[in-house]
Amino acid sequence: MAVAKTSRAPETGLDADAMRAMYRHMVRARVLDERLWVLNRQGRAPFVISCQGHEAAQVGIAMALRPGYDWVAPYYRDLAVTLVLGMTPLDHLLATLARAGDPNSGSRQMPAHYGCRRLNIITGGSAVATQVLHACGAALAAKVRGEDAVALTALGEGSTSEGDFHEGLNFAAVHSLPLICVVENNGFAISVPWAKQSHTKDAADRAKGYGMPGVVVDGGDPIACYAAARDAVERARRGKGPTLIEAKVARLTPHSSDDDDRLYKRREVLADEKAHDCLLRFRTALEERSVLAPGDAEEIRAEAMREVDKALDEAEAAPLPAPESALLNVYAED
Amino acid sequence: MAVAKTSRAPETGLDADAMRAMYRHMVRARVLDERLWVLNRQGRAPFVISCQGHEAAQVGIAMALRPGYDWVAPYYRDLAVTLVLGMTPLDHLLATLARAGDPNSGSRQMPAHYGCRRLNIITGGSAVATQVLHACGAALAAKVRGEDAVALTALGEGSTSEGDFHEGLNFAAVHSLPLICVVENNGFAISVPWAKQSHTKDAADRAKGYGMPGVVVDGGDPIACYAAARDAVERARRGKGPTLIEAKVARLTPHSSDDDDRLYKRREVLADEKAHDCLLRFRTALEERSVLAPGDAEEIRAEAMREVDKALDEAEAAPLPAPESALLNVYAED
Amino acid sequence: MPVKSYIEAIREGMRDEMRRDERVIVMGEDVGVKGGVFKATDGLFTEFGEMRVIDTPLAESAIVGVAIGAAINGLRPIAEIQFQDFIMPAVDQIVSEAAKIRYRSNGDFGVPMVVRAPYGGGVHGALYHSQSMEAMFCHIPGLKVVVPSTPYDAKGLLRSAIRDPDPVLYFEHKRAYRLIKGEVPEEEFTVPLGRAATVREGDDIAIFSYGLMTRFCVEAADAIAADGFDCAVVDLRTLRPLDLEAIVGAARRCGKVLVVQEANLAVSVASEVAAIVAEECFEYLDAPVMRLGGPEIPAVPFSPPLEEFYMLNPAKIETRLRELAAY
Amino acid sequence: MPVKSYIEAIREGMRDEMRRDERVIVMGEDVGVKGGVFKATDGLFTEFGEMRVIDTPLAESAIVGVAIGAAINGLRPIAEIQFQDFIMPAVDQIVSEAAKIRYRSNGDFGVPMVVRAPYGGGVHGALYHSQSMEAMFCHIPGLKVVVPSTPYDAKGLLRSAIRDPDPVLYFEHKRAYRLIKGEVPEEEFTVPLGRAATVREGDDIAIFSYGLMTRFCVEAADAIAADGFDCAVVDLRTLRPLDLEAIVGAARRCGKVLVVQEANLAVSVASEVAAIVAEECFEYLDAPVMRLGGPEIPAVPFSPPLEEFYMLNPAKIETRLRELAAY
Ligand SMILES: Cc1ncc(C[n+]2csc(CCOP(=O)(O)OP(=O)(O)O)c2C)c(N)n1
Ligand SMILES: Cc1ncc(C[n+]2csc(CCOP(=O)(O)OP(=O)(O)O)c2C)c(N)n1
Ligand SMILES: [Mg+2]
Ligand SMILES: [Mg+2]
Repeated sequence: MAVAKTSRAPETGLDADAMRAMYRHMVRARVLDERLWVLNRQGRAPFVISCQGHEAAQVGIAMALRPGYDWVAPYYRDLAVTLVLGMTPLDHLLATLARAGDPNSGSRQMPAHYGCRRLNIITGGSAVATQVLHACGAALAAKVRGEDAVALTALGEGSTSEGDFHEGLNFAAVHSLPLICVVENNGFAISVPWAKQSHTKDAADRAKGYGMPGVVVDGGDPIACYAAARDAVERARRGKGPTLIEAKVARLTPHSSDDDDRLYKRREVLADEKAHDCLLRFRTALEERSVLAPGDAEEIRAEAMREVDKALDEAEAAPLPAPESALLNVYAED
Repeated sequence: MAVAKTSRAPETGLDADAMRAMYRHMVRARVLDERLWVLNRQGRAPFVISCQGHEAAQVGIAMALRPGYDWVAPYYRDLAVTLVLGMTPLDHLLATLARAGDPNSGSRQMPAHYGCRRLNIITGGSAVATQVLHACGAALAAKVRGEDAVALTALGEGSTSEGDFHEGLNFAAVHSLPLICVVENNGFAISVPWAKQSHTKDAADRAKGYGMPGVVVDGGDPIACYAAARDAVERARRGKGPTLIEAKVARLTPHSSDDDDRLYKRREVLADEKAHDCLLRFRTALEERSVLAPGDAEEIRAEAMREVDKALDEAEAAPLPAPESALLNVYAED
Repeated sequence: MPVKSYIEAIREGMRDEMRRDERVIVMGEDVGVKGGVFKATDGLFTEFGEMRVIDTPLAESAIVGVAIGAAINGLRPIAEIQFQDFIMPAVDQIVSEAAKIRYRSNGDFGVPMVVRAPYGGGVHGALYHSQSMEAMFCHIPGLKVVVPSTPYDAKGLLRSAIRDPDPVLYFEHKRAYRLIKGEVPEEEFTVPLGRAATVREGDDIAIFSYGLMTRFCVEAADAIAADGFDCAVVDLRTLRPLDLEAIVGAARRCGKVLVVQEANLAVSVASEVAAIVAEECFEYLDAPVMRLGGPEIPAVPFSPPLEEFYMLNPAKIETRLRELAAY
Repeated sequence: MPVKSYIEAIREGMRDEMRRDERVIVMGEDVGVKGGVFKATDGLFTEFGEMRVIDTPLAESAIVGVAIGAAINGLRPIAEIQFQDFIMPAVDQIVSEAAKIRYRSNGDFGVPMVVRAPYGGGVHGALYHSQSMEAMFCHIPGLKVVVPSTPYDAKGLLRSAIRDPDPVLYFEHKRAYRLIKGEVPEEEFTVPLGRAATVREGDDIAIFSYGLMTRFCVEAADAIAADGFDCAVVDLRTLRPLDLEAIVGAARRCGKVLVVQEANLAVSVASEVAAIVAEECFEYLDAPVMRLGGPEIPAVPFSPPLEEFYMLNPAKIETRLRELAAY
């Protein structure tokens, strides 16, 4: 396919291949995420928490990183981040089905508690915002050793109310750490809306309290997210310190498979969010720019479906952990 | 004494009596504080932590409150705040000499851990910044009951790095609580300078992260401090929410009687701070405005000395607590 | 008497106290419109409005710290921590502040506050939605710690906790919420703090437990009763302060003691009960004081075989009882 | 062998490890130019510079949380908490994160970090500069907890802690800093974690203790030796994991046991030691397992009569030993 001039995102230099890769990652994440819900409704997966509506932000931002070199402390919605970095649908299906081979935690943790040594994805727990400090520490270590690796962490807008968020961003600013903190603002912390979380307009306003740049970006536009992250990463690599990026995103599902969002989220709001689904938006944009030819999108989706089907078969065939293995890895074993 | 026009602080409406009262409180605090150091050097007081250099800010701000109606959660330097509200040198000498009658804590706590039920001065512990949340809670209770009482809390600039500061200010802003948070910025947290505490110019910049006003005020000028506090108190009483006030002050002593500041604070800096001692500044200003006549300042100081002398005699004659009384008041006694 | 679930009893306990005393407020994450992630506060927002049922920002130290300040200024806050696992950011406010405020003010200030939190495993909640972290708080003078095991106690203890002048941590087993049902009178009643309850009489072995495990202990005791062993089951109910008299009485009477808890054993409530028995009942003991609890691993893992491995059940308790009976 | 104070041994332990391994860094409040409020890090800033001796903002959760992240990314951080009392804001990072990271990643990530903090009373430090809060952490699987009682152990245990692949809480008695002196070899040595030490031999009563109290126990044991009672004093040194073999061995040999600690007793290390003895040594015991600790009050009060009332001393220990000896 000849790449027309318009097919290069001008502000970023991203070429058509890169944009197609972006779209492919978004679709993979969405298809996998949808499958997790099917498993949940079938009673095969006790718990699902989604990235749906966050894919554009996650993919755009993650593509600004060097996988396995930079450090990432993600949160439970960051499925698409992990896929961009190199984790696979199989990895996460093993976790969802609680199989021994789950590389995140050996199925000790609930699904969506990401971690991967090989890819420098720092294991996360459930307590929100704690990972911000771990990312600061990873950034500090890189700085102490004189490397130019950066650390990226992500959390929801509600989680910015926690003390650890404050302590981490302040620490990073004071010590000029190579940190990128991404706030994925979907407007709700379970049922609590942003207006009950903060008296500021934007989550990015929090950055002002730390003397660091706070950037608001359209989280439905992966290219804008990429650009913002790339700038922040460059800044960080040059030793110029941390950046806060707020991506305005939508939560297209209830908080998790345990939640019923009808109680607190108006249906029109959700309908509007669905009408502006980032996948639709990006597909349309890429088709308009002829980065995607007619039929490409369907093929990408079909390919993702095949990948997930295959992974699911493999995951289902994989063994559960042995009961007594629960005793292992409390301390380093010698 | 005829009160000349110039003797009324124009922006505040404070009359000459009020300004003299301000000066008197500042002097009482200073004289008492100096006496505590003497006791320490004599081996009669194991621990002293000072308000010296903070008096103007503390007195100005505290005078904007209604004692016994508003709530105050002070910190260990707020000796002058407590005096304005109605505590006495005797109260604090009883604490310093660890006497049973200490109204702050019955000498269970170190000196400078202020508390007074009668005056709504909420008992403070040693962990910094925790009191910010207590003040929020007191403010919330007033709001729930529909009273127009406000809550004021104070802390050092270093303590704004704690998570509780963040959580408290954010909570107060979201719930539009009648809170005034005073940051007494003396440039150091023990040995750590502001530049290692925050990447912002001012501590008041922290307010931007909460969508609340952040006011910087010359902490050496009690009238400016009064004006800032009065505005914040009015705002709070009208239900308009919290304000952060940063008072730029000087720490004229080492951190505490256990500290040696020569290691980390340049002597020229200290000399300069002493040259601009808020007591000198305010005395000069009041004398220039003829609010203080020649000799007044000496008389005020002498009066404070007499008050402290008398209180010290009384405190020394007071009994220590009975050993087994250590067992009391763990839980409410029925 | 109407039969209620454990969570209904808790909800009604809050509701009734809020009707009775307008100083009582509820605050926490998602406690308002949503009615809590477990629905413990369902209906309270509608009945009492947003001034008394407060959705807080996502910040546990603030939830507890603000509740402390509100309690000092005359309210009776019930602070909900969404899962007990997430109480950790509030430990400073609980341990350094709430627990010490009366003491440090020599009695001038008190903190009449309840902190409610669901604890416990067996619900596929994995490491951070399954923990039993009561031990850390039971060490702390100035706190009271309550764990009910029946709907009756849940309501009665909660009402006492709300009326108590001191800070009470009130931990609810999340698996008990809908599993455990029982009779709860319509009339007002309370259950006193600091008193254990003998929920099964017996003279051969004294079993001490609390929360959901109490129920499992009764089932295990019933199972071995067929073989002629008569176990007393004492539900501790309040873990701080412990009911010394009840513990010492039952241990002396039976001469054999098993302490059962869901949490891991090291430096735990079971340790304390065993230590009390070892100190106070020496001449009455016919066997070692035995403890049964979770393994020494950081928390309950997710995968079903691992979770089952962690969790106690009546069969595991029965095995231990038989060992002790045979001693 | 040169004689060093307890704090010198700690300082040299850090210094020697920093010389040996450039991954070791120190971070905390005032640890830099000032060298720490107790001077434990004195000289390190000058020798190793601000990249390895880091004055942090005043935020304990950050101190520990950043140390965790740095440890994950290859450093060996020593995080100083200025007073153990102020570790509470970091409890979430310690208990929910550091302790569980190896487990939750199924062994893929580890946290080789030491958290140092001065604990203990007797220095007019009052409620918040005197606490002994080790019990809360000793409950937690995934943590190691160390409390040295001599300069030799202080240095040797600290070096082991720094080299340990898992998070170690290292608590230093602040009154011991200058009070306790002892021989410390110039050559490199370590003291293994997880091993108690018998610091006084004896067959009549086994005394278990740790930290400054170990010294007081030895003094008390010496005092009653004149009357023919021979007490063993076992310094636990590592409080998690406890040295079961040493505890059971000494308790069985002596048949009488006293556990002594500065902290209040409820749900504490003393509870655990007593429970272990009650479970493992039943047939060897000649007397109730006794515990001696601080009273059940929130912390050490300031005023000298109150502080003395709180604190143990050799005389109080001796009284208890005589009771036990007479049993
Ligand atoms: C410390 C802590 N408190 C409470 C919870 C329970 N909880 C899980 S997710 C969540 C809401 C998070 O909202 P937000 O940060 O906006 O992220 P989102 O889920 O919207 O992406 C809450 C309260 C938790 N996991 N950790
Ligand atoms: C939670 C906590 N951590 C550490 C300390 C020890 N400490 C006492 S005062 C202080 C410095 C406070 O500095 P700042 O907030 O600037 O107040 P200042 O003393 O300068 O008025 C420190 C670190 C403490 N009291 N509480
Ligand atoms: Mg959100
Ligand atoms: Mg300061």
